[in-house]
Amino acid sequence: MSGYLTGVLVVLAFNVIAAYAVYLPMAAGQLNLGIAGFMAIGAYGAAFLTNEYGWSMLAAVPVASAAAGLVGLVIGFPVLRTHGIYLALATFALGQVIAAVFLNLEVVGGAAGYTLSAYAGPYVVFAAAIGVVLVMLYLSRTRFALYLTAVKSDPTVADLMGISVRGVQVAAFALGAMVAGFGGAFYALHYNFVEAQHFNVLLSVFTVLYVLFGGAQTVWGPLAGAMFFTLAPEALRFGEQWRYAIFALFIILFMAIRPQGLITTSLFQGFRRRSNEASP
Amino acid sequence: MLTQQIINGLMLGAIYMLVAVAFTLAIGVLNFLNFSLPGLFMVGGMATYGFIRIGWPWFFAIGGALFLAALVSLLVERLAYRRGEGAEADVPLVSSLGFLVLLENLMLVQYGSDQQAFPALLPDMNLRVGGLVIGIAQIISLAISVILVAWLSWFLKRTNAGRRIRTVAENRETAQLLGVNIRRLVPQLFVASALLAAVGGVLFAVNYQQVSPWMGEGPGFKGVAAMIIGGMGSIWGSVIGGLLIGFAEVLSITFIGADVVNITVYGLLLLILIVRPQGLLGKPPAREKL
Amino acid sequence: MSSQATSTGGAAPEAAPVALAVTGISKSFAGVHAIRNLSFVARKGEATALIGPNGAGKTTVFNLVSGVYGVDAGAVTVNGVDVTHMPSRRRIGCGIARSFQNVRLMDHLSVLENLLVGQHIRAASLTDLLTPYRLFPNHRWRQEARQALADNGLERYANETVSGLPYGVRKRVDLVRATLAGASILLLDEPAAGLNPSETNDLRDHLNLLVAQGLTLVIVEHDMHFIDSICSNVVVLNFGEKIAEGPLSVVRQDPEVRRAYIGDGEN
Amino acid sequence: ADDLVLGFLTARSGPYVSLSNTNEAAVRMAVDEVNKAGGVNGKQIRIVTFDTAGDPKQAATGVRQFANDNGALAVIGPFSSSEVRTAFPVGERSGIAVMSNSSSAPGLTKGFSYAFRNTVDEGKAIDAVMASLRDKKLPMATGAVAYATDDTVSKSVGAKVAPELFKTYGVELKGSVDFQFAAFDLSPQVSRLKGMAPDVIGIGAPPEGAINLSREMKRQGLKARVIGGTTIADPELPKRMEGAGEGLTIGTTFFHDVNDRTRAFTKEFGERTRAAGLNRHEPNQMDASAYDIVLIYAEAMKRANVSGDKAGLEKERTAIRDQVTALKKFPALEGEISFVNGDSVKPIYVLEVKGDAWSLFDTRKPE
Amino acid sequence: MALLEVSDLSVQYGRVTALEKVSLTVRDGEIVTVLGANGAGKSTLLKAILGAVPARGGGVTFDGADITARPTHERIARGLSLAPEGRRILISLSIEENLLLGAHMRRDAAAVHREMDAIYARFPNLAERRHMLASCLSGGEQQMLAIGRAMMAKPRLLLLDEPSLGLSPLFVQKLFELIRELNAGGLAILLVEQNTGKALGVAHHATVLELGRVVMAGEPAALAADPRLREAYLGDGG
Ligand SMILES: Nc1ncnc2c1ncn2[C@@H]1O[C@H](COP(=O)(O)OP(=O)(O)OP(=O)(O)O)[C@@H](O)[C@H]1O
Ligand SMILES: Nc1ncnc2c1ncn2[C@@H]1O[C@H](COP(=O)(O)OP(=O)(O)OP(=O)(O)O)[C@@H](O)[C@H]1O
Ligand SMILES: CC(C)C[C@H](N)C(=O)O
Ligand SMILES: [Mg+2]
Ligand SMILES: [Mg+2]
Repeated sequence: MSGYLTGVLVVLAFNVIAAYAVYLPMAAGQLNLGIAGFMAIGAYGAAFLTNEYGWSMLAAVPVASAAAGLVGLVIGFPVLRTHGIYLALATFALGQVIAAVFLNLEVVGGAAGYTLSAYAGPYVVFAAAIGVVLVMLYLSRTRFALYLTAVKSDPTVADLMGISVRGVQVAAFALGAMVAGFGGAFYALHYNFVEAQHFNVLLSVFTVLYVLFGGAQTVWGPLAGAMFFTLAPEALRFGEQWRYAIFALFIILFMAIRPQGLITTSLFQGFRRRSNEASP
Repeated sequence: MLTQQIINGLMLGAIYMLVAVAFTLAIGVLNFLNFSLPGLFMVGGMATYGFIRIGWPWFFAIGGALFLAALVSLLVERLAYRRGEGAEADVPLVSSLGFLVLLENLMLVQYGSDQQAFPALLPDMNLRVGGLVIGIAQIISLAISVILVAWLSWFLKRTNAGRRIRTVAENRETAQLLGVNIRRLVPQLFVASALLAAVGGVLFAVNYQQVSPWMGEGPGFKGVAAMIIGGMGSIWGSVIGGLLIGFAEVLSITFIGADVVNITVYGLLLLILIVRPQGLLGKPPAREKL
Repeated sequence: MSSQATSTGGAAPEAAPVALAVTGISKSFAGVHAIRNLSFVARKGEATALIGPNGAGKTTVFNLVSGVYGVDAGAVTVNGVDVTHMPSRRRIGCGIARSFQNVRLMDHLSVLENLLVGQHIRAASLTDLLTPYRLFPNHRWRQEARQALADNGLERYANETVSGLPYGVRKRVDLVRATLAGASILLLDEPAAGLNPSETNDLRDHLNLLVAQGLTLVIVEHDMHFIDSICSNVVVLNFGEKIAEGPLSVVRQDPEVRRAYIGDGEN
Repeated sequence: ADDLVLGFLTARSGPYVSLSNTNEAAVRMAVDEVNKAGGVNGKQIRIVTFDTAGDPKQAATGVRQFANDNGALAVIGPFSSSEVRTAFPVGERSGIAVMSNSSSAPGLTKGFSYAFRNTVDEGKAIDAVMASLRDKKLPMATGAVAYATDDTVSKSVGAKVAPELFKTYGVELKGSVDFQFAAFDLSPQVSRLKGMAPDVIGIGAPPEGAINLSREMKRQGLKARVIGGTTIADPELPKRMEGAGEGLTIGTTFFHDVNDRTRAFTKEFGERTRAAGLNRHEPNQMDASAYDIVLIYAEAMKRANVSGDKAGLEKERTAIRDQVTALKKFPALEGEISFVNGDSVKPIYVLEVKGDAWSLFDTRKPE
Repeated sequence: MALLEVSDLSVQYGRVTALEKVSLTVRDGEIVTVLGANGAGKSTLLKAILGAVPARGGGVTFDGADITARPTHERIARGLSLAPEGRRILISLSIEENLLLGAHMRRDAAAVHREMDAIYARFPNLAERRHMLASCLSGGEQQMLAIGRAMMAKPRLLLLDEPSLGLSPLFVQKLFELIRELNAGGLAILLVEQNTGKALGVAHHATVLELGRVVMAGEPAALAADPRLREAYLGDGG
């Protein structure tokens, strides 16, 4: 594989993982604008454990992503008191606070960032991303995914159906945080360097963008969105200094033409209908 | 020194306040997390700068910038908001963010990534009273914010037009069924909130004598925080929220250090959301009865 | 109270066991007394009607029984279990399910998926939660939901998203969803509203079938013919208080009931 | 492989464009000069560019591309410290030299053998300023520090470098204030500085920080000499401050008016940037550094007898690294350059703001 | 004179045809009722008359003017008003604000307030709670609010979509009295009802829809006697 392609695919892998981290809570109706904060926890966690305690990657990655998930769990309870735009902004604030805390944590380098010696090569990163996609595909076929949508649609009724709304919401939030931490851990291990400034609002917001762009209705949307957002700027390299302006223009026009996102349920329904007709 | 710091906080808060009111119109009223507003704030400042640079008198430059911001906002309405009708609620925010990126990059191509010096419109834009320094632009922005806010809250509560707006905020489809001309009303709201944001940008530029493609992000995000702290949809809440954020920022710089600014400002936001999700003056959203 | 006499007088010696008992419940909203010291029971395998003028508090009773609000005073017992302080989501596990006056289907889900959500209480284990049922076209939960749709003549809507459905269809899906919880007590809030007379007849037959199967129904409804053909016992509310109780034929003669609720147009 | 390929990581988009997009003009200028003079070992140098947009991830991709796909012999750039942090490990693993023209955070090359920076540590730059002030007996009895907390370089200047230098030079440290990298309102900080009334204020910030601080100092009527290092060495800084920063003093590695060579460079640079339609026409230290990196690589390639043959690519890359490491007193545009632990050692020019221009205050050669 | 003239109106939702060439006339001072099973297209017809769903074909004429291409707000300004299916109460506004919203196009503030008082007199449940948020109303009370709000526009043609839904028998009685009264005052009404008997009782003219098509139209008395209709909509065929 060419070096360039490897580099681009690595970025794609991280974007895919991040997109699913956003997708999980979004499926339950939560707009998480603080996903970068959880990535930071995973990244710094993996960096710290491999650096200071000499842990192997195999141990450090699960622990670091579990740590991110745990923080998501603990913070999820109070934060999920809020809904809608309030929740979006609460998570936004949360992301800012987490990043600011790491920025001031001198044990992990503070503003100077933190270098790692352990290294996860491109193929390890690809495997991690594929793993996340497979797990998400699996989850999307279960009742858990059904309940995510139910809770998003009508929490009051879901509750009366016996669904633990809070439980589902917190689970989605914490699982999303865990996936983010997982991606963050590999990010650190692959690039051998983490800095708090990287995990900023724009990273969170752009990740949300991947999902909405790809379409939040189906489990394939985040994948499609992440692919688009990774590959389009590459394809636009010819645009030189206009590269990102063209990119933005394209986003706007695309969403104007197809506001429901790239991949939608009806896209599948057409397909399903056809296959149903085939098998009576 | 503390008095000066309080003045500093008040003045900084005034800028956030104006942005917060702009956001209140867009988010509280239209239920649209409009990420293009920080961009329009920036357009207010950058375009004024650009027009002045090509030799326009400053009042034409400001007028031109406001006009431009309104125009862009109409495009946002057309391409982001209107098209998103019926799709996922979060969808318009994608393209609104697209607008932010586009505006920033267009300015970047035109003027570069550097912060640019915005010319002083007066020889000294400051009042000096017994060793204290007070920015005139900030006083103007404080006054504009308060007046606008008072007027807006009266308007929304007491007039037919205000009720129409609140109907659109709750349910666009119902509004249409009731004969609200949303094709006219919504663009008007977009223009209004764009003008507020752009005026904020102009005042910012005049006051801090600087503009840059990224100038919208800091005040933009803090303006959102101010709006939420005050209570979404509550106009007076935006005022209080703006001031609170301004003070939190200045006081933590004064007594702790700038490293904790994000922790205190956004921590405050987080705390308020957890303790009182509807914000200080906001009402909890009405819930549909079973 | 005269109603007390009628209800005890009407009870046959082999009165069915009590499925739902509401004792002395009260509820006020911001100083407005929506329910005052209300008591009634619904017996197993019978249909009980809850009627009364608009704003009398019928839906509020359902909300209190299903736990949407907590009561200010009094107790609610479901199949012998005191659920007064039980969180709403666990009450369905005691065998009580409900439908909604303003139909509340989950807009992001298809009709079939709405029904699958309705089954939740019977599929609440971790295994059920994580079984990739969608990979098996004939998974039993799906089979069951499809069957329920077929039974109600709704199979052609199975994969539709619910938002575009006509009101009447939504109404029936809501009802089917409530029955799929496998509950022994169903609270139905105006099930016939918005249905035309022939559809109402179908619904009546369906509900009578459920009663015959031993289900307990509590029905809020303004259609007296409908109630007459299903419910053996009627509880009448006005201003949150019980003003009468008994068989419809008796209750509808009550002058207070006529004045407040039925008017003089109906017989 | 008739050409000797050098990879060039630059930022044509993103937060550093204004500082970075002119670097390419300087690089091309150097390449043209070398090629016109017959090239290196009879071969022409060819540049392959990659736009990182200031993004560390893309910087890593760029190095990968240069190493695996383009058959590059060495890499020029990347620009910022953050990009360097991800680019250096890739360069190390790929066995290709990577030399940054701008990153100035302390210790970035530590632990790497293929990592180089043609920049000086901020400590040395500010040390030079202090020494000059002392030599010229300017007031520096008391001092204070102002710095951006969320930027590596700025923070190390504010939290470590400046306070330590103050101690060395016997300046009484009255206190320090900090601000956010993107801060626009420095009124609370200046109000506090006013209370300290220092003779000198050490600044660790990007040029914007220096401008905003000077402006606010003027607004609140605080007079003190602001001193800083290369982070604020922007040729247009005096103009951008619009009279606010009189007396501001910095240490940097390039000044346009040192000798004929720098003047010729400046002239040519101006022409090339105008022709390319860029916004800035005065070279800054990063442009000069990028120019010199080409010359340094050319020299190293010459000494290593590099042929550019694909077969010997790995060996030749390593040979280039070894030659750069060994380079001493190389007569470059910026002055004589040597490498110690991957970082360059070169003269420092102390500049002062006078009117709306920089003036050369002092030149300090490395001991 | 024909106040409303719907001719060959067709409406489609995606691939679903909801209305196909439906024609219908409402004359000045007339009550016309539209009957039909669930999904027959009754609500769609009302929305199409109001322009809230786009027509695929056909036309709508109101008061002599072709309004087929006019936007909803303009049609309402011309004197149409709808109490919609599902009530569509604005829960974040108070009850009084909901009523005022119905009159948002009117400039005669004094008359508006007189009208509001009349509505309060008719619906005492609303009067008691006038300053509370509409979200706290019971189902039937919300229905009253929706009807009251539609009346506030002071229309020339009132469109009612299942107004008796959720109302108690007593109030259904009162509702039909109100309909008669309003009509006696000269107001034309287009009434969609499931309460077929009552609707036929007040109407001057009736139209029956089935799967988006008009299958019967005529005098209410004639329709009420039609065995097909009796079976399908009066529920006493079997
Ligand atoms: N959440 C609430 N907040 C405030 N008031 C409420 C609330 N819920 C119910 N009420 C009030 O309690 C009274 C009873 O309401 P409820 O919905 O139980 O009536 P209902 O008997 O179901 O009437 P309908 O037949 O019209 O549906 C109403 O007057 C209503 O305004
Ligand atoms: N928004 C929509 N999207 C898709 N299909 C729709 C939509 N609204 C209505 N339909 C379809 O159009 C047809 C007519 O619906 P409509 O609501 O007009 O019927 P109706 O006669 O009012 O029924 P009901 O008596 O149940 O209210 C139905 O088949 C329905 O599924
Ligand atoms: C201009 C810059 C921000 C570059 C800076 N000297 C760094 O090391 O990152
Ligand atoms: Mg009710
Ligand atoms: Mg209908």
